[in-house]
Amino acid sequence: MDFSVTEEQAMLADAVARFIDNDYDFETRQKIAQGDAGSGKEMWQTLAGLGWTALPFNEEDGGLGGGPVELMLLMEQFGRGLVIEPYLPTVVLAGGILRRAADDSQKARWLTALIGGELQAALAFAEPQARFDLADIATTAASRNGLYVLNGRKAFVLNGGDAELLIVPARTSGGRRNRDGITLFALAADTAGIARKAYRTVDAHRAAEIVLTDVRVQPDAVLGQVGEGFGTLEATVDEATFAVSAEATGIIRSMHDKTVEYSRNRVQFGVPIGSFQALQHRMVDTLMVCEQCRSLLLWATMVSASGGTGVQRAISALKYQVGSSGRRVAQEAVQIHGGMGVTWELDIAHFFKRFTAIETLFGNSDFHLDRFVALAGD
Amino acid sequence: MDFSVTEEQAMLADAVARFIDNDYDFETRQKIAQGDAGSGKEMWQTLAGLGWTALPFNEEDGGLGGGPVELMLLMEQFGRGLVIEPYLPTVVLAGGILRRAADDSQKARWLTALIGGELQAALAFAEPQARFDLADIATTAASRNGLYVLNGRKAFVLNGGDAELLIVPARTSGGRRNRDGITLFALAADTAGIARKAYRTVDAHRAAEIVLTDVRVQPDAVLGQVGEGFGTLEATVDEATFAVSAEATGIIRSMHDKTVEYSRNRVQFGVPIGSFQALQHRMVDTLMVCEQCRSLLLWATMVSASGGTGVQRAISALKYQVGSSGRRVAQEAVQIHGGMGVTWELDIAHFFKRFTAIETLFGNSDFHLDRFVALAGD
Amino acid sequence: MTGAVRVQRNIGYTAATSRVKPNLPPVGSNSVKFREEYADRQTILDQGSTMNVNFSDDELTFRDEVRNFLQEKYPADIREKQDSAVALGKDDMVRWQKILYEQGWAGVNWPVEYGGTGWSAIQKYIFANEIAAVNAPEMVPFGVKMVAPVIYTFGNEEQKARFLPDILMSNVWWCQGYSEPGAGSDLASLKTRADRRGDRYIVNGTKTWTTLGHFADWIFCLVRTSSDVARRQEGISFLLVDMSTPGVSVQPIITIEGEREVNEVHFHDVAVPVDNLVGEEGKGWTYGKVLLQHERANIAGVARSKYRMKHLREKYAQSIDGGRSLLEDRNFARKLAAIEIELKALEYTELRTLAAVAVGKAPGPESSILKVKGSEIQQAIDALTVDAAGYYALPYVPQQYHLDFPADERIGSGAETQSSLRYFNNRKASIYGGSNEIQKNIISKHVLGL
Amino acid sequence: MTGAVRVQRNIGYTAATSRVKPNLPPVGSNSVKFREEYADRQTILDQGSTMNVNFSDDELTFRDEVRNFLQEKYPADIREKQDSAVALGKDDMVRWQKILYEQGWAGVNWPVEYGGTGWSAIQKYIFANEIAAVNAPEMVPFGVKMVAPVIYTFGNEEQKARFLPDILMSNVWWCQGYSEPGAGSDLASLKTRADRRGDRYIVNGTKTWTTLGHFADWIFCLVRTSSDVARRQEGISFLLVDMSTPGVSVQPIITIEGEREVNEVHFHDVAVPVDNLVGEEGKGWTYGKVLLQHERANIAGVARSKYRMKHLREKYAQSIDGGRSLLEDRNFARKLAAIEIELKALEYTELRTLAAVAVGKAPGPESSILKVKGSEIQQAIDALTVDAAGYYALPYVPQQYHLDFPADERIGSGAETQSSLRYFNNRKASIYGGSNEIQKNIISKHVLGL
Repeated sequence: MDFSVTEEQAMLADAVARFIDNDYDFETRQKIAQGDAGSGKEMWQTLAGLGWTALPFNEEDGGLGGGPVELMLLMEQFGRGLVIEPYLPTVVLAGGILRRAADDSQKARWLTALIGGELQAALAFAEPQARFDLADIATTAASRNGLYVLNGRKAFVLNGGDAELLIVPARTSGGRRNRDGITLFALAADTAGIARKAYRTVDAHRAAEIVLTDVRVQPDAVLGQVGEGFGTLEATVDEATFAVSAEATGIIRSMHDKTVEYSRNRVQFGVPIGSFQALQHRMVDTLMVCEQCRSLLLWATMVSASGGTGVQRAISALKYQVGSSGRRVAQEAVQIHGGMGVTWELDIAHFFKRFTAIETLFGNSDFHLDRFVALAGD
Repeated sequence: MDFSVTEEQAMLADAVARFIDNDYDFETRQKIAQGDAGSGKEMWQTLAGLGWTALPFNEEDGGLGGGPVELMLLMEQFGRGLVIEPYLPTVVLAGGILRRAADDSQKARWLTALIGGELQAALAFAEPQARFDLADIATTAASRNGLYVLNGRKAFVLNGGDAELLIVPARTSGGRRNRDGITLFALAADTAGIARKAYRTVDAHRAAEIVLTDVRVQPDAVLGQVGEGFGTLEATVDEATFAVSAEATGIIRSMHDKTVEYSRNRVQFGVPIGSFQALQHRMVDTLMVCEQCRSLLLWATMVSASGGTGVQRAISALKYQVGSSGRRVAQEAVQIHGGMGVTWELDIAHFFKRFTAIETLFGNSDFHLDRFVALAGD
Repeated sequence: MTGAVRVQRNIGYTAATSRVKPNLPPVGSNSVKFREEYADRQTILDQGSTMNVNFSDDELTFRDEVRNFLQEKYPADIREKQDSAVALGKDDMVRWQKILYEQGWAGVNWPVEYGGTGWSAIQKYIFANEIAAVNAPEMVPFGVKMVAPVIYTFGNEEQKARFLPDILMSNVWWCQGYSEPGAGSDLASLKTRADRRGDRYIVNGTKTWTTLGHFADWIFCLVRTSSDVARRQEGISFLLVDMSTPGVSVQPIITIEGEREVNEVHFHDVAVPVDNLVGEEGKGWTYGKVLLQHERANIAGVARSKYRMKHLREKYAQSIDGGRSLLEDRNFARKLAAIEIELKALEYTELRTLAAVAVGKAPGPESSILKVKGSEIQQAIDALTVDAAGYYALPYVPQQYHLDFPADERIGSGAETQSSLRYFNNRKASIYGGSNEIQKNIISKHVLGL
Repeated sequence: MTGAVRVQRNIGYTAATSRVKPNLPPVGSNSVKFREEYADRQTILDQGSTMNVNFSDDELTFRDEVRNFLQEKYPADIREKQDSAVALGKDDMVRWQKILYEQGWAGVNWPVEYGGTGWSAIQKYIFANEIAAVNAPEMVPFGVKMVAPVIYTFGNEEQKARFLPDILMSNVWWCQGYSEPGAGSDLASLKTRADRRGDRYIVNGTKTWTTLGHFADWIFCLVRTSSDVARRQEGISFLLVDMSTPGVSVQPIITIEGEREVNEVHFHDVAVPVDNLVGEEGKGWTYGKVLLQHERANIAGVARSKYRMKHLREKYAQSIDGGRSLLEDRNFARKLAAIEIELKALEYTELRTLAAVAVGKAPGPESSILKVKGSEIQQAIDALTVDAAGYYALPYVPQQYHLDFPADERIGSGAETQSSLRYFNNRKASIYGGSNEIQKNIISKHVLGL
């Protein structure tokens, strides 16, 4: 049993923390959020230059061989900095599929550019009717004279508007909600028949609704085995769930810290509001939530890093806990900030919105508590 | 729409309130609780003398024709006084069955004595395997040459040890959990084959486990129609659920009031603990729970008094709300009383135990929220 | 004669009075306490009748009258906007309020002498429910519900004649000037000064969180007319200001969800006639507190919450594009039920308060309970609506909520994508009008006596 | 050289360093903050290794050693009592603790020089889990966990030699004399006086909530040796009293569930040799606080809670007399899961604290978090156990929990009827050892700096 991070890991976290402090303060972040592009391409180049787009990939693929510990450290800091760069969709989601299922030629075509920061990507993990069920896929891929023809609708495709690579799970066999018969396709976003309706999200990220109409692709677009894509899809979304949970842990810690700080300086009735016992005890409650979430994040990281069984269960436990108890931290932070907490001007409001989006992302707290129950107890 | 109580109803509540203040203070109650008999027979005579054992019965049966309003007013005060007399099992449960299903000769045999305070009774509404499912009845009543032969086990029969009349639901047909095929039997407690194991309950009431072994009874012991007893059973237990919810509303109000009072007088760190804002806000929360429960009790009473549909749903809503939100009041009351709150000496501990028993009685909060969901919307 | 016997005679039980326990003492303090506890119920009562949840014939007649009115007079275009989550313009609101005025229903809580309805508590309850049931807009509160009661309670005859009719007719749009930057819940710390110069006050300072101030013609303010006072609550006056007066400027504040709803209002050497002072100079704090209690008594929003719950249930009873109905999800159904129950309880808590008001009691500190529980329930509904919308809570597409926007191009079904914006925006519900913390302080002090 | 580049070299990423964003500033305050945050994790680390949830070979070996010991040495009769909810007698507890002593495992947290184990944080964690996994009793804390640390930290050599061995060997039963009637959480208000008369103190006063005081041979007390002080915390001394001394009397306090667990201890002119004063006169408050923090660091009770959850799951996985298994009830399963998750989190919060202690940090105010969360979780398990038992939570039949009581005559299966008694009794968990309110004040002041 080992709680330690290596020197390299500690330095990675240091580097990300410095990046947030020096190159990604709230004003910069807000400027990027206002800009038309999903993110400043220059900023994305910076992330690539720092090596972070290479983090989770094998060294033979040009990656840094990072694992759950590195991802956790990076995302926790990204949460603190409210980073809106498309790291999750490009590196964790699309990159995660490529890492797990792409063959050498597919890696050569997509992964090298992705690691280099020249390619942005997206994974279409949701459909309008599916809610949070990854296997609920109505999009079909029919094999017709040597080609696959895709038809269907994809919902809330993160970074779907800016991505040059779209990874689309479609059904080559089996009925809806059936885990068998799901095949993963790597599509160039400009392929004929792909209609994308891009929009901003409430947390200043970007996503798109995508309609596929008779989209024709060669068999070499298939990632992994035909009809056996679900395992890859689920493992990748699990990792992304872990990543946003780490981000959310960073967010609630920041909200808590900023609220305590605010309560020290904010004077009402002639005294700092931090001197009111009712608020003190509530801020102690939110501190305990932060510590409990941090502990569970540690556990889930250690379980993931150790591989073996129980990883899914640990991730669902983490997502549930961060979502359900973290909501209280987020709401208390706004409440204790009073009127200022609901203004666009303060960062608290934007932390609150990002946290709320993460609550829903990849299944809300109820979904993950049920999943935790359904998975066999350790 | 009418919120008013009549002069008679107001005076009934006055009379019960006076009875509690003058003849049933905490010391008296504790003496009765220590005594071997379930309650002082003399005290039971007093209740009968005040007319309260006659309250819910029709005037032609020698009753006072009281309804939900009267029952609510009485039980709310009984809650305030922590009354442990077997009013619920004798008058509301057994009496409720007789009121609804007994024919004239059965009324003559049982009801007159019950109203007069000479007869105590019980209803065996639960079985060991049934949890809160009233229809889960494994006890059988086989018809054999003109007699019924009962076999089975009944659990947690309130007042079952002291009752002279036992009303026993048994299965004359149908499978377990089947609502059809349930028949109600009125048995003299001394009938051969009835083994009773009586015990005190944690809230100083009394109950018994009952085993029926080849208990032979005449057909005239059947209350109502053979195989059609469930409706009567359910309606009676619903009324009892309403009654204990009213009692619990009285209990949490008393616990709240006593806690506020205690916090005014209890000095710590040189000031009354009621001056600590953290405690103030928590006592405001418990006040709001009390008011919300009182309001829902009013609603359920008005729905019951108006008859028609939605009565069951209203009662489940009430039981859920009083149980789930009232638990917080009870726990806060003990917590704010500190060490004294967990001593046998103070009444707070005994209010806490009675409230906890009511939480379970006739189905806990989870059970009733599910029931509320299952019943059609109003 | 003992109470026990009285009970029995009154219920008509005469048999065996010999068994009555002798000489019970006379009615004691406790039953007095009892009568107080139940006093609120005694108020709406016809003697002899007893608790009943059904409407009387008169009440049913009134309900039908309201329903018919709404069916005939509630404008179709406004209804369409409301039902498709399209924001109403100022003109929409004014038009609707004038229709209510024509019907004589603008001054629901006003005394009859000033054009009020003179309705009973139950009638007000029925009216609020029927309005909400068709999702019709409520009256904008600042004029009719907030400044008017202060004017007809504390104003002089000239002011009543000058201001009340235009408020009732929605000819003049009012906004509120209470909060100030940095003051937050500490209202009494206000710094806006009104210095007497002859027959005018010269007003300088800034008010904030002024809802719809950019629509307003007039603003009612708490201003400091004297700083030479023992308590900060003294030296505050209640002043009415024409916003077209030179020196008044309005700046937007963008709130969390990205909309302009509130404003900062700046006063730079604004000259206000002393005739615009309501009541006595220095008594403004008292008047303002009365106003806040009236505000709170109306703030629970039970009828509106009932509509939202009904809407939520109906929307998600239909299965989503062939997916299962959310109502079949036990967690969701239980959450929905738990809120419904809490809301039903609040509905009756509000009725009990209205009943008390009906017999002349001012809405006391108990109204703080309505404010706290009301906002808690509204925010619980907000959160549940976000849960229900799933991923469609997250797109930020306010632009698609216009009548001319093609429905089939919309993202999400109905107003799903508005759910999170409402959730964000409505965090204010537990902050404004005196934060819930302030309400709890009030309840603790004035109800619990701590 | 910039941190970014360092990161890259260290991870072995050398390609395209030309693309590295130039001149990042040196490590700033923030990364220092980061290092502090993670410091607790750095403590149990062998450099170069990284986070891993699995036990190392050494840790597995140690775990097997503990398991073998428990299999061989944990007395069958005590196990039977524990597993059938029969209360242990004093002799049972002493016998078991002497077995632990024989094994050298009585002083888990003691320094090796006094006979402690010198175990690592992980070893202590493993030991606690294995003990709980077989439901074996914990050491009674008053001697080995509470007074001993004060004696070996602040006592003189003579006292260490005189008291520590008997504590470790469980030859002497200790109890705690801190609280006083009416003092509650306000410990410093204590009134028990110890007046110096030559070489003795004359002790007068009353201590309360003295757990198992009726078993005790000695009591450690906070007493007032001087009332002529600036702060109430001064003038308090830490005194050891032989309970057989004339003038000491013990009276039972019956708690909510009806059992005798705590007592009042009265002191009437009790003569105590000055040799029994620990440390300096007047410094008792400081010593006591250290003790309380040690107490809290042990109070989370994670291992015991894990056992109870496992037990609950196993018991109700079996269907009840042909009824459905409770685990099939989604509400129950979800409640169980929610507690499991909170408990897993607390397990890691505790490990982080132990890790900090392992590198010499005293268990600081953070230990208050363990106390609060630990008691919250214990009480949640208490309540869930009552829910699970249904009606069988309600019979009051403590008499049936004796080995000679015929099992088939028992009411309820297993210890169901004990569930409510435990729920009632354990409300104390959030009250004693400094109420959770006091803990939150401590955290607010010393962790949040408010």
